[in-house]
Amino acid sequence: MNYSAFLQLHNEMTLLAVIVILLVIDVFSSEKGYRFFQTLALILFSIHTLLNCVPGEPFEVAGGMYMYYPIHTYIKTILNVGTLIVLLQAHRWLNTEENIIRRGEFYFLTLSTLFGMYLMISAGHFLMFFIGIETAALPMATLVAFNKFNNKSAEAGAKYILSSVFASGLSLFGLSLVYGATGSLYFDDIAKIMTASQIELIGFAFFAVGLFFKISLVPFHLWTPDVYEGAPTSITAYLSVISKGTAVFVVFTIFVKVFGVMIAQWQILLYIIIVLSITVANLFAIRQQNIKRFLAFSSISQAGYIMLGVISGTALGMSSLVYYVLVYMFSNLAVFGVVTIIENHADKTSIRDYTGLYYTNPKLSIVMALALFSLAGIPPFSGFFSKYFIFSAAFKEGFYVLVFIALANTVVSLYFYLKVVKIMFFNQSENPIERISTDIPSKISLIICTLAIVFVGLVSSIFEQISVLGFGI
Amino acid sequence: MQYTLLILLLPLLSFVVLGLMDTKWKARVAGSVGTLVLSVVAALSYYTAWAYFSTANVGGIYQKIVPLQTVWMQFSGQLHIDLGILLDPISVMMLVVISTVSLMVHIYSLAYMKGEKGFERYYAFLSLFTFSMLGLVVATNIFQMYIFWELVGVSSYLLIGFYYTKPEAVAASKKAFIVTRFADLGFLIGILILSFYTQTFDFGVLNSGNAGIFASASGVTFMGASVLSWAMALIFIGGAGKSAMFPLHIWLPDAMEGPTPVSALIHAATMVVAGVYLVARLFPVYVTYTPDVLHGIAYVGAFTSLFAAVIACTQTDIKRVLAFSTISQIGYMMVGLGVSGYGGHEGTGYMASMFHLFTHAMFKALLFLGAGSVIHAVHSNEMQKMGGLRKYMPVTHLVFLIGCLAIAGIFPLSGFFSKDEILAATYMYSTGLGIGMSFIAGLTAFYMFRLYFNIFWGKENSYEHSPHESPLAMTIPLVVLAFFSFFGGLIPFGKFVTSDGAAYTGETNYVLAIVSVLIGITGILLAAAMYRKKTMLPDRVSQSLGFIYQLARNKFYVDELYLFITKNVFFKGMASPVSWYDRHVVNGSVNGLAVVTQWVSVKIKGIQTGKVQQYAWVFLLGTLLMAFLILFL
Amino acid sequence: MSPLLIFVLIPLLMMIALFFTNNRKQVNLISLSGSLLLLLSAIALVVLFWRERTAGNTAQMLFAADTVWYREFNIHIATGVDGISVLMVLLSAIIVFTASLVSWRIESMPKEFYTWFSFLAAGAFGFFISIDLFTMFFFLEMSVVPKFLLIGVWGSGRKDYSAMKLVLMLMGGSVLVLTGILGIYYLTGAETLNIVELAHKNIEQPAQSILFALLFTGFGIIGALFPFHVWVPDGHSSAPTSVSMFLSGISMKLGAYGAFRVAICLLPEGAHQLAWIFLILSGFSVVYGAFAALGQSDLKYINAYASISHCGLMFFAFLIFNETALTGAFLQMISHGLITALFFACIGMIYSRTHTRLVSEMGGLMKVMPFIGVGFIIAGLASLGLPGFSGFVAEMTIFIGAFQNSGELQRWFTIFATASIVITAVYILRVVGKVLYGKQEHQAYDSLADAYWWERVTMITLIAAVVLVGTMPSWFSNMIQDGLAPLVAGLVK
Amino acid sequence: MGSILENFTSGIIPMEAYIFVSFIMFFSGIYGFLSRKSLLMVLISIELILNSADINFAVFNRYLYPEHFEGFFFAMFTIAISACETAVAIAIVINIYRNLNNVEVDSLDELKEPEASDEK
Repeated sequence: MNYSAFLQLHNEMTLLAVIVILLVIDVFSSEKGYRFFQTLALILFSIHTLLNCVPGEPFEVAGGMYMYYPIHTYIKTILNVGTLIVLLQAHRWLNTEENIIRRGEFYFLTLSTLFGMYLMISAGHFLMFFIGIETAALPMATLVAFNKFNNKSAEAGAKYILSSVFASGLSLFGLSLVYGATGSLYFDDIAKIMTASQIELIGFAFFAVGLFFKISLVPFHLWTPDVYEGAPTSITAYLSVISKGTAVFVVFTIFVKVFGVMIAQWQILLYIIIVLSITVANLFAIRQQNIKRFLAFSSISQAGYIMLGVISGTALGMSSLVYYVLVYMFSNLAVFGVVTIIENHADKTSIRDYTGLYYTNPKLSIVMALALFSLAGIPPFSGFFSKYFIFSAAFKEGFYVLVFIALANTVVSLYFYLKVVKIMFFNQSENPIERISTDIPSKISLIICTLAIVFVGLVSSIFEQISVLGFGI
Repeated sequence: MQYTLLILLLPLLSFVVLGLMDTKWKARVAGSVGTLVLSVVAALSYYTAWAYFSTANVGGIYQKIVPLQTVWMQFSGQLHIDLGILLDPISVMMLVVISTVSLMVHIYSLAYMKGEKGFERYYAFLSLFTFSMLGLVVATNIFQMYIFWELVGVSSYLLIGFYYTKPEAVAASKKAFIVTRFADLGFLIGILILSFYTQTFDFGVLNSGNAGIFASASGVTFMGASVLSWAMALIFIGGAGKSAMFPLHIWLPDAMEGPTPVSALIHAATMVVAGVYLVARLFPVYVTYTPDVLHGIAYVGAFTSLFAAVIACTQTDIKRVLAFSTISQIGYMMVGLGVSGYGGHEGTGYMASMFHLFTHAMFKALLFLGAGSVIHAVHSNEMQKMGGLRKYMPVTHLVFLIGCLAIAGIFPLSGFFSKDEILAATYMYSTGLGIGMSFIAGLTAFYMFRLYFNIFWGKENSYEHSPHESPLAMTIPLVVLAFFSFFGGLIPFGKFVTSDGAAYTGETNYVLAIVSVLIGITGILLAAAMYRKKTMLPDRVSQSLGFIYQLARNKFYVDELYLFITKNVFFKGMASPVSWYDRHVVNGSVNGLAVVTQWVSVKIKGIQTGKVQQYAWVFLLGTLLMAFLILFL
Repeated sequence: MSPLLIFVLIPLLMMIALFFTNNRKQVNLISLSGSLLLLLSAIALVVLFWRERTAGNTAQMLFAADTVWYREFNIHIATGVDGISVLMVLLSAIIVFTASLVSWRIESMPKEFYTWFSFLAAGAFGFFISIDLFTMFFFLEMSVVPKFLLIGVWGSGRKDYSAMKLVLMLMGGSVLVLTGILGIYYLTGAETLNIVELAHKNIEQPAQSILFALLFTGFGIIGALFPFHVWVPDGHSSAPTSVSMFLSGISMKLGAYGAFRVAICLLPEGAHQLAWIFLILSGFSVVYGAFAALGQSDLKYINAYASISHCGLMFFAFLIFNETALTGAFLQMISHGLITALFFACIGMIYSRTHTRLVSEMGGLMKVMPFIGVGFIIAGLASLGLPGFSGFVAEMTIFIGAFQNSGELQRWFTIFATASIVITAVYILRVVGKVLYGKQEHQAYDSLADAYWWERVTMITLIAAVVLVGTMPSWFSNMIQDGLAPLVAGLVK
Repeated sequence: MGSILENFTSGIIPMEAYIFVSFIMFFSGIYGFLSRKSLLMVLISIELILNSADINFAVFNRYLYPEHFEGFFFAMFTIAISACETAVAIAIVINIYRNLNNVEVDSLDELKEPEASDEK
């Protein structure tokens, strides 16, 4: 075997290098040097991000088990930036007394899941894909249970791992059926052999469940609010953006690449699931009082919208999807950033506690409001553009009624996003959250997010870049 | 004759200047400016009349002259709204009437309104009214007329509500505006229908006798009448509103809440005859194409005339008596138009109606201003508070008597001539109607002299301040108007104003004339018998009439009926249910949508139990369902 | 870049400038100079537009510019104006100018208030100058944020509820509109969003009718067409004065403008097919709104329902499909925008003094505040369609135009709609009589101040505009017909 | 050696038998997951599910596509991964035990949809 092929996987390699370096430092560094651990980690990770943001030519490694397309660079860069923002936001939380000795673990686990996601994205074979998905899932479960002495966190971890494994089980079973029918686990080979026979269809249905679980689409979403509520906020952010973003991308590639032959069938499935996801999640979201739970349902509903890009199954759908993930990432992370800051300083996670936030922390509440507007898809914020593109892509393929239903649901989603804005802005509170002086890493993360929310949509070249690479398949 | 534009522009200018200056000028300056402008306007009007009647007669027929016309708004197609000035016998006559009465009122008000708060505003409004009324009469097309028609309405509203702190005045102004507005709705719809079929607004075209333009409208029928008839009837409704024809008369008596000079100007001499003027303006159309409507007008006029005359006999507020008398006299004019034919002898009614309009403007303005003078002295409108005033106010007494004689139709005062012509025309049309009108003439004489005797004769009241003659600024206009009222009848009206523009001299029906005068004298004598001295006779008469008297005294309860309708049908029956419907049903259904969403949200929360095994159940079911769907769909 | 974009840039620059202010004086200075600049630019635009036209430029859209924004979806920043949009820009500029003045002394957070208000203005201008469907929609939706915050933070009464309701209902409208836009984009097969180009494309039936229904209903919600008007009363009454002025003066016009420009002009067949439904709705809405106004006791509610009535007339006129009625509809847009802004300004002034908007609580205010009183009466008279003011011109043009339609339904509904002029008179006079005339209700009202200079300027500007439209209608109708001429050809059957 | 295996498989046990066993394992695993009260039993049930899939892979490979070893490899990797899964899961279960002093599935009910809600 030609080991130099590994050098082509520079994205994975540098990430691995970062992980290893951090692990070594974590284990061996002195007490004094440890203070710079986080700064170092952030710098290393930024370098990794910068190094890997330029797309190259398509290639494949290990006989097609690993395939690279230029669009992968974009989606991975998006994930990198998202992770960076999450790390920035977690900075202060990791400096608290109970976590300070476990920072190394945090970085190690987080970056491991990222590594797993890389593998998922670039997989060309179901084995690689399965390893990736599990590499992403298992450290995630420990991250969810990161607050060891917190009942909620522990419970969330247990729920996550149980659901996740259950999903893997079903998925794996489905995959075994697919294998039985086609005799291969290479994406390309399966696509060639597949005839959409009954056994393949059943296999596909079981397999897809594992991915839908990751994206938390209705009815495979039930774990989401509980886990989001229990997990440490930074992890929730990570889970809702990075994990989900990867999964939707992978769903697209696998559905189109591998199961392209049964497009008619999975479009019907997705049709139903999208309608359910958006509607049910919206209905739940309007009655939430805990901000993290609320964001969980919001993210389920957003996932429904993202799936509109998948259902179209076209290059346009793909670029809209990637773009949507990008915008969604910034918007959602901005909200989570504010939530994290407030949780860290005031230990408040109920929406009602945000009453009159504007009058004590105007900047935070403005950022949050902008992000919520962006999530709701209100111009001139980026969320509007991403929604328009994804609707447009689906509409083009003839999903008129679906688009209309999704659009009608934006009214409901606008309602619950605005409810938060309303609480923050309209009335002053007798017991407000006090003025918070934000730490610098969080500030940086919020500034990045805000700038992105405002400008990503207006600057059309970003979408153009993604769209040029488009499908990449 | 382009200088006629000034007749319009000067009052407008005066309005704008006075309105903008508001309280910055002293009251007297504002009054003088207004009056000065009006004198110029009056002078210009007389000059116009002289110039018109001396030059416009071509081949025995008075021509229509349009010295100015500009397209104000062009619609696609042939329709356009023009603004312009149309001079023909009736508009010129109206110019004279309006500017004369308006000038008199301006002068009169200098004294009458002295010291009132908002004196400047008053003059501004007077100017606005004069502008609007003049614009109305010189309109070249029906839409211009409508425009000024509305402006007249609003100036009337503003002037009636001049004492805006007085609730009655506010209510009266509102009532006047809304009732006339309601009538204007008919006018507007009439215009719409007419313009749709004829594709023109222009009076020149409409009155040209060109049957072609009406062909399409006459052909279409709706509910048994031609569309043209409908249109003309609707237009008449507009006129009926302004001219207070039954049943749209209810605003006029209430309008007496305004300052008395205003009543004289608007509610006696000028605005209220706008309806008559409108019918006269479109007379060729009425008489040629919709004679049925014209007959209707005659009967509406006759009924209104009788109705108002009966009520006038029972009222005690002197201004209201005059108001009902006005309604009655306008009814006369309407009858005159209604019974008229076109051209020559046939057209006597038309000529008579215009003649009566002219004379009535003079003597009714006189009567109102006289009444104002009395009110000024006594500080009350009620007859009971008056009596024996002839000693204190000789000039007023004299001119008032002239006014009463004129309206009673006693030879040789102006009312005799004009009324006689109307009666003649009516008898020509139908004897029954003629007898009715003669009876009304008698009633008129009776109630006018009831008024006269109650004010100037009868028992002398004990006055707190002894009444005194009004100042010169008030008596001069009275005298001038008295002069016109006395001698106005001597004008050979048929030479100037006829239905077809050709001069004609009517032959006098001497029998009718004598009978009419006798009827008038009978009325006067009856009144004298009852009211010259304080006796029990009036009470006895009223008691013996009992029910009928009560009906008439309460104006046949028409106001109450309207109140009932507006309150119960309009407000309780329409507005409140609509608001309720909007708040509860329409709004409720939108809120309901939100409520339903919330409700569903609560209902489905059960699936989120927090039990991981139940989650797995749903998970599994979802998977199986997916497998099922993908297999069988 | 198009020169027209200055109308969007000025408000945005104002926002940036406001960011650096730190006291009320600076805020006022910026808002005044900015809105004045907008007004002057708008007037300059009118002049330039006419100069260009008289010089013989017959292009449908003048000052047109087209920059590709998103190539994949054929989204362009395409701007251009015809006679109609020029007038709309002028209207917006007048209302933005006056509305900024009215809030001269807004109590809380003037800086933020004007920032959001500028943002709101930018959206309106952007909408009127755009000729690209996406950009239009973009600007239309942009107003959601500022509207929500302005009503919610600076509003009064049930502001939370109203702000939410208003925004959600408008969003509902936008949803229908967006579906329609996507439909137009993909179903014409031309894949263009430029409304000038789209006008020459055709969509098959029944898709065209469906899209028309979606778009017209969507814009109808924004323009307060019965029965989608329920956001209007609550929204207007809770909003602060300048926002009320903006909402009914401009926002509702966005709906009407869109209904014509997009729904009717791009889908003429669908429009003809379904006109009868909306004709009945809008005709009904005219009388319905008037009756509802009659039953109200809160000044702002009265004017809100009056707006529903008057805006119904615009939609009604659109569906008549002849040039006269359409001219009338746009005149009505201008006229109603100005009148209702004047009305809301006066109501706001009265409210800020008496702290009540209930008609029954007031009385005899004419004596205390004659200037405001006169303004109020003028607004009332203009609203009830008195000649000399803009309302008359607009309504009459509509009625005449509507009656020229040969359809029985159209003519019957015209007659039905004319009834509103009486009902309007009733409620207007009732309010004027109760609020300004009569006896003074409270002694405390004695000490109330009459209009301050900025309020005077507001009222005089608006009244001047109302009178100008009312006395010189042909200036405006010529402009409108200039814009209509190329559109109407495909519309009139 | 190879021939014995061949005889054994082809002659005596048909593929369907394996599939049957695997399906029984799969569904009993699901049943166990859904019904057991102890977290440990739930984890064991999961193992059953995963193992049934592994059997599938191996059997399909052996019977249908004997020319490659993809299925076998996949099964091997899956076994390793499921071991990791179990390890992590056990760690979390221990953590649960430390916090709650039991390992009942039903005691994981602190996180759920709240009863009351402040609507309107």
